Amino acid sequence: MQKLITAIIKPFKLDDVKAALKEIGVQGLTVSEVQGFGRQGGHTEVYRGAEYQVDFVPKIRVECVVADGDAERVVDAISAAAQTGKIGDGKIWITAVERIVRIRTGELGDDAL
Amino acid sequence: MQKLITAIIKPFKLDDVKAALKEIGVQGLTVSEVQGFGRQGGHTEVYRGAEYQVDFVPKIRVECVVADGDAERVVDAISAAAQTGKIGDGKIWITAVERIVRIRTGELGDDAL
Amino acid sequence: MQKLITAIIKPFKLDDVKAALKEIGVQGLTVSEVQGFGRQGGHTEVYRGAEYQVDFVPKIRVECVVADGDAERVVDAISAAAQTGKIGDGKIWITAVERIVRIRTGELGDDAL
Amino acid sequence: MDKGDAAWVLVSAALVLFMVPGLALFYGGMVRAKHMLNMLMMNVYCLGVVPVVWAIVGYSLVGGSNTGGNGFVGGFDLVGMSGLTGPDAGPTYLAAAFALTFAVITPALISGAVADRMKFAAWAVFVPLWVVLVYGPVGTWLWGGDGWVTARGGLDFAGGLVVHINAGVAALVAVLVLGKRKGWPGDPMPPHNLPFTVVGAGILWFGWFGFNAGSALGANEVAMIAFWNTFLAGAAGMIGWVVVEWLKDGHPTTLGAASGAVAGLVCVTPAAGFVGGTAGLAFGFAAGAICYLAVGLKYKIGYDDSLDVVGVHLVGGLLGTMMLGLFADASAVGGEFHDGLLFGGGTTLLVEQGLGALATLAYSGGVTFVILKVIDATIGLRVSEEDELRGLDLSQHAETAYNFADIN
Amino acid sequence: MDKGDAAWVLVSAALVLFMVPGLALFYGGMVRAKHMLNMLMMNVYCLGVVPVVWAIVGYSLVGGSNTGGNGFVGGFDLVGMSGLTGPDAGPTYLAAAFALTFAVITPALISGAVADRMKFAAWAVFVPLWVVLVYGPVGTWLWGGDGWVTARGGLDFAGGLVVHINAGVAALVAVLVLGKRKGWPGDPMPPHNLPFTVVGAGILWFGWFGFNAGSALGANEVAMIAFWNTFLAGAAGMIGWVVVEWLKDGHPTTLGAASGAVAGLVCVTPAAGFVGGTAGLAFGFAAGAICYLAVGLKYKIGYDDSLDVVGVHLVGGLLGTMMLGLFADASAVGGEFHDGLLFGGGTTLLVEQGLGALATLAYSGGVTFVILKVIDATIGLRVSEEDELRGLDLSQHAETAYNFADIN
Amino acid sequence: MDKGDAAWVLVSAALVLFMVPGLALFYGGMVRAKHMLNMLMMNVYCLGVVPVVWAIVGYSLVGGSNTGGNGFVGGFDLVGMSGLTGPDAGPTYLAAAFALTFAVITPALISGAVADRMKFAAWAVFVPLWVVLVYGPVGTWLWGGDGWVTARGGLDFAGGLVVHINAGVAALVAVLVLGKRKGWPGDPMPPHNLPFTVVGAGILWFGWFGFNAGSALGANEVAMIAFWNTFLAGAAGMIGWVVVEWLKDGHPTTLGAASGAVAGLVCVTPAAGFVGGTAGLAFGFAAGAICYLAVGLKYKIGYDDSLDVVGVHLVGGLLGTMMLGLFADASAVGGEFHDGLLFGGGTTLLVEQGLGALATLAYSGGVTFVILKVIDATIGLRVSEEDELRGLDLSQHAETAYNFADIN
Ligand SMILES: Nc1ncnc2c1ncn2[C@@H]1O[C@H](COP(=O)(O)OP(=O)(O)O)[C@@H](O)[C@H]1O
Ligand SMILES: Nc1ncnc2c1ncn2[C@@H]1O[C@H](COP(=O)(O)OP(=O)(O)O)[C@@H](O)[C@H]1O
Ligand SMILES: Nc1ncnc2c1ncn2[C@@H]1O[C@H](COP(=O)(O)OP(=O)(O)O)[C@@H](O)[C@H]1O
Repeated sequence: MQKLITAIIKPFKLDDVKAALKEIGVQGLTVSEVQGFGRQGGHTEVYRGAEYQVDFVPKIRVECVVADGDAERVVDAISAAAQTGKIGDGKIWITAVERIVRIRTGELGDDAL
Repeated sequence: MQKLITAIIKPFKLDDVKAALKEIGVQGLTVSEVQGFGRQGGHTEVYRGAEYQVDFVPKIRVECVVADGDAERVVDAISAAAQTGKIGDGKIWITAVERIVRIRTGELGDDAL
Repeated sequence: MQKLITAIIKPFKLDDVKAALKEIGVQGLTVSEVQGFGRQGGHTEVYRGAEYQVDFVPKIRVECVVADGDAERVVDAISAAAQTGKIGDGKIWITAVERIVRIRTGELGDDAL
Repeated sequence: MDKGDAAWVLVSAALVLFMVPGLALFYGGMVRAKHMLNMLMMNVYCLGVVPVVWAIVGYSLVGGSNTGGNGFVGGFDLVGMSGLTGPDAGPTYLAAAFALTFAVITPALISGAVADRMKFAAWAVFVPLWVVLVYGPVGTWLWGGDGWVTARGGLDFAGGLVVHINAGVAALVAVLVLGKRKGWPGDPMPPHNLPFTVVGAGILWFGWFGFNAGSALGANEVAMIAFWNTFLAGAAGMIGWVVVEWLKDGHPTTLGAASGAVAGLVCVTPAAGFVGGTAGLAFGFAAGAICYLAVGLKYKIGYDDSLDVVGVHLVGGLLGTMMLGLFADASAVGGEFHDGLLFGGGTTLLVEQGLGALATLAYSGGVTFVILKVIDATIGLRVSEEDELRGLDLSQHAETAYNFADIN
Repeated sequence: MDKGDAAWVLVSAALVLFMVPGLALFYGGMVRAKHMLNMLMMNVYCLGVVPVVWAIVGYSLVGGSNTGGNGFVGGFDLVGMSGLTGPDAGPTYLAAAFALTFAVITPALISGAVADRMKFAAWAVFVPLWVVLVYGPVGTWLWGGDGWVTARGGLDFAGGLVVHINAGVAALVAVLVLGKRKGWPGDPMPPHNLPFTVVGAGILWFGWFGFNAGSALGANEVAMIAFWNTFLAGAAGMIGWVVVEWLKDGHPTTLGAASGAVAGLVCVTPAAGFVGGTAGLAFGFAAGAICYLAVGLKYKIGYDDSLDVVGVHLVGGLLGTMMLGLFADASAVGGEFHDGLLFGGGTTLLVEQGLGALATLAYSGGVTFVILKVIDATIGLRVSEEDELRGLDLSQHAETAYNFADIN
Repeated sequence: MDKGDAAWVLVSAALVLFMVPGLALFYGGMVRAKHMLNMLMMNVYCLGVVPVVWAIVGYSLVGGSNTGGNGFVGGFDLVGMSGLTGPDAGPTYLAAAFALTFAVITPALISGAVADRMKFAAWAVFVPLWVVLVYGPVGTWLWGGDGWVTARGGLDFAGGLVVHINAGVAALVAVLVLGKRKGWPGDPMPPHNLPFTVVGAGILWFGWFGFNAGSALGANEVAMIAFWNTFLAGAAGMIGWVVVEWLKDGHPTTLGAASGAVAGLVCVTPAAGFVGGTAGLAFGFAAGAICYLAVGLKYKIGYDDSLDVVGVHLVGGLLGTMMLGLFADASAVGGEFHDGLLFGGGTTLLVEQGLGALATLAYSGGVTFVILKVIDATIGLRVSEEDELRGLDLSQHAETAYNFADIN
């Protein structure tokens, strides 16, 4: 069994997070651009005098499937690398993966990582 | 334990869904732009006489991690807010979260929400 | 109970994957653009003599919720359609869905698919 | 025709034509992405249909002999460009081409008001009708052989009345007839591509030199002065708008800078060849500040003028037309016309300017209303709610503006 | 040289140069995002290499004294701009610069056909060879001292033969030699940025006034008439294309409007200074409708002309060249040339036009074929399949066009 | 004033104005998306504030009578355009407008260096101060009534000293005072929209014909030669840069092509009307190759010149100014000035060119430093780190450049 680690982080922390994961031996991950809503609050834009409240803040979602035993370590690495201590640093959550396949080879489980 | 609620909704319903979630006390969520394929069907574009069938429809994915006990209420709120009654309103699904961390503070579980 | 199948594939394989899923009766799916990091390696860009290493490769994430019994077949179909045999073909993973709702009708479970 | 004059008018006509894609970008950048192509199309369509109408009948209406000499409606003697033959006809073709560029851009201005909700088929019919029934007559009043406004002493150097008030009031009528966009004013409708808007404004400014200085119809001293005034008014318009919004909203915006420059250029249009010195600054500052305030009116009064054609063109055009009643200065430019109030001419010119403006408001507003009602009753003016939501690009044109994701 | 004439030719040369980035945008908007920069680069590269070639040998080939006076190949007396000194040489420099702009844009037109699959190194070699070996001679036939086509009475005002048929047939040969893009015609290859295409078309139209009216080589009556015809043909081209596609496909498209305008402008190019009245409308309507139909041929016949250079430039150029055999009207413009069939000149001109067209098709097609085969045998013409899939921007230029996501 | 001359100068002034949005796009495409509007705004703001300053005092400083006749500082007799009345003043308005366009674009050039980190309020104050205190005097040295550099025999046709060295050294001082961008040079800062950069370069080139050939102040032979040289140098600049980078980095890039063309145009600016034949190619090739190498210096020396204003404008301007000392050729253009070293004039001109360059470096560098220090001590020059990270568009202008996602 594997775990899927999903982290929502500040965009400018992506490089640090990637480096930290590489360092602890993670070999692959998938990222996407998302918009976050939370305590951090958004900003106001003004167009020809009309104010327009944007509640969403750009974030990056990092997804990484890891072997069961590595999950803890990966969460810690992301957490350390993504932390600024200011509001909006984001979340990391873990869900269980029942099966994983590497498409190229058909390898399953930890071999697919 | 927490639940991850994932909803695929019509883009113009995002504001309503956000408002509905805010009202029932949800403090954070993450959204992303996705393309949906389903019953709704796509559209046809024409460029210099060449027809080009687009099967995908723009959708918004809303992800929200909530405390176990809130999941039901959150699904209902999204459902009510996102419904138009027309084909393509989307889906909501729930998966189990094993662990969640707030990066800023290291808080765990419901405290991280 | 349903399964959520998540596949990370090469963008130009999307059409094939969609066709393969359609063929085996899958009625809906959701796709998004993501960036992958893995064995495949990225590329180098040069701007006014300054080299700039891009580690990420564009990928497509396909998400598909299916009935428990169909999961195997769906994974196989995606796998077959997305395979080129070259590095970077991507992964497919399965997670458990506890509940799924069709927003339009409120239908639950397999009926919501 | 002097070849230096010819060279300048040829260039000016090309410059004004180039304003059309400029306007398309300026407007297009402000709409949401799903309506982008429709906005571009409404503009470029004017470049397609108006020249056809112009060659057949439009130019005759403005440039032909006055029907019955009453100065209200133009003539029909140049219909189909008849009788133009041999090299001597060259200057007439040039005059027709230069005048045509104005007839193209004037209806195009209206597109910004009706953005995001008008059936393209309705627009396709509206433009030629409006050019013939509204633009033609109003053009005759000022620039035809013996136009009644000009005959009374009213002034309009390059189109304060004929272009901006004319298009501006038509825009106001159109948004009242069409109704609001779904969701306005509650839903956010931010611009989707402000760089386009900025470049569009740059192209407009560039072209406006042809518009204003070209209206001197030669590479003469009046052209030089008009060029100078155009430059100053665009600049002061930008500064006026940005300063006021900076004080009021807390930020100097790019959209404000672009809008202010356009407002200043609109305002100096009727006056460009009739004032001297630094008067262009006055027109610009006034327009920048006042048009900024005017665009807020729509929220108070409740008409959905999508891209502020009323606030910028109607208000800016009226402002410039009336300010000319103050600042006109025949000696500064060596012309023969009534001086404005500030230059010892008393209120005569002010009155004539007001009269011309009122007549334009009434005529253009009224006829535009009738045209739109007829179209509404036949073709229908508005797209369905669903089409509006999907976006006009898909529903009207079966196209999408951008495809950044490569999936093959 | 009259200063008014000089002013207009200076401006015209600048306008035609500006068509190159316009063409780059027009084409670039139509390709997929991953090939965007390559498309831009193929165009702007012409602005780099052709002037160098032109100063060294190209201008001499077209503008120099005819070699042996046979009217087939130009001379070598102006190689390296030799002998041009003192202010009297000014007009020659101007003529060289104006002619140069045509030599830049003609090969650039071909880029649209070979889009998305040609090695940049191959293009880099192709362009200077083609300009010297193909453009130079064909230019001499029409515009050199005693070009044989002109000497026989064939007409080409601003480049129907020299520019559009010439580039169009080279484009056809090139796509046949290169082969289809991977996935064509099955895979969708929608335009990635239609606003760019629309603005590009606007810039092209703006510049086309310099192209056509500038070809009168002065601010004279012919320039005025050519300006007028250019205006009408672009407009009617748009309307012609849009009306036909609206009837046939159900929607009036933005891409259709832009394409139709370009088709109309192409078609009137050979004729702009040789017809009068409203003939420009005829050229435009015909081109809009026929080029729209012609772009569909590639699917039937099976050649992958990515952006329809054949459908628009070859077909539009042929159409205009032959229509001139019908519409040429010496008295309308005060010129001395054979009248067309409709103006009492019989079939003489039609025959000469056809002869010039055939010669251009044969010569340009043949030599282009040889050049491409030589390049293919040495450098190789096509990128690898993998490079094609990754996109030519990354594989040829190590760049990406857009980076909208800020990650730092 | 001859009408042909007037036509050309009118057009040229419009063309140079159009360079400002061109420059905005050229630069804007190179910054990251979150700073895009700020880059555009820094440029268009120059179009707003400089004309206002110019009408009030700037033009007098350059175009007025020399104060005390010392050739160092201009006069005050034209303050507020006083005394200009009647049609005879036309040419003065035109001269003021043409000169104004140069005063607008020169400070705009500096914006590329300070990109992504300067408070807009600081820029808003910097520009008018710099125009009055730096541009005014240096302009007087060369182009004022009896400028001391010109009086000694130094040459600057269209702005090698006054525009490019002047802006280039100010840019260098500015980046040293401002400091590096957060993350530079470690973090990747790739261009966000290279198509904009390419189009911007195209607009710049188009406008540069007005800049250089317009500096002949008439549609005369010198204008024709300057046009030709401008064409060749832009082309050779592109080829020079692309060839060197292709050899060195392995790829010919679109950004390189655009940059090389601009470098070539910069380099030929001081020389455009003073050299003939194919000398333009020499200026272009040299600039393309050398400026390419020069932009790498910032990584070695460690100054963060965001968009290479130093590498392109300072280095290119110095190169052209000194090369003119070699290539100036009075007989080629029928002028009266010292010939360059290669044309038998010895080292006299080289020395004068060097002297002018040194004086500009010292004066502009010094005064720019003082202005910036004063602004830093009062308003503050830099945005906060957080504002830099969020992007200048949001923090300075409360706007975002792009909104491609439609959510309603
Ligand atoms: N309950 C949630 N479910 C999903 N995503 C969340 C949730 N709460 C916050 N997020 C994501 O985390 C980001 C940061 O959360 P925020 O409340 O702003 O600050 P912090 O992480 O410091 O608590 C949000 O922008 C959002 O993307
Ligand atoms: N099985 C599925 N797995 C994942 N996403 C799905 C699935 N079925 C539908 N969707 C998503 O839900 C959206 C709406 O589905 P659709 O079948 O069009 O209409 P409805 O929600 O009314 O049944 C789709 O566009 C797609 O994004
Ligand atoms: N552990 C992982 N977690 C999440 N996504 C991964 C993981 N490993 C790889 N991926 C995704 O799969 C893609 C392909 O992986 P890669 O290692 O390049 O090749 P292959 O699939 O052939 O092993 C990556 O670009 C990334 O998007």
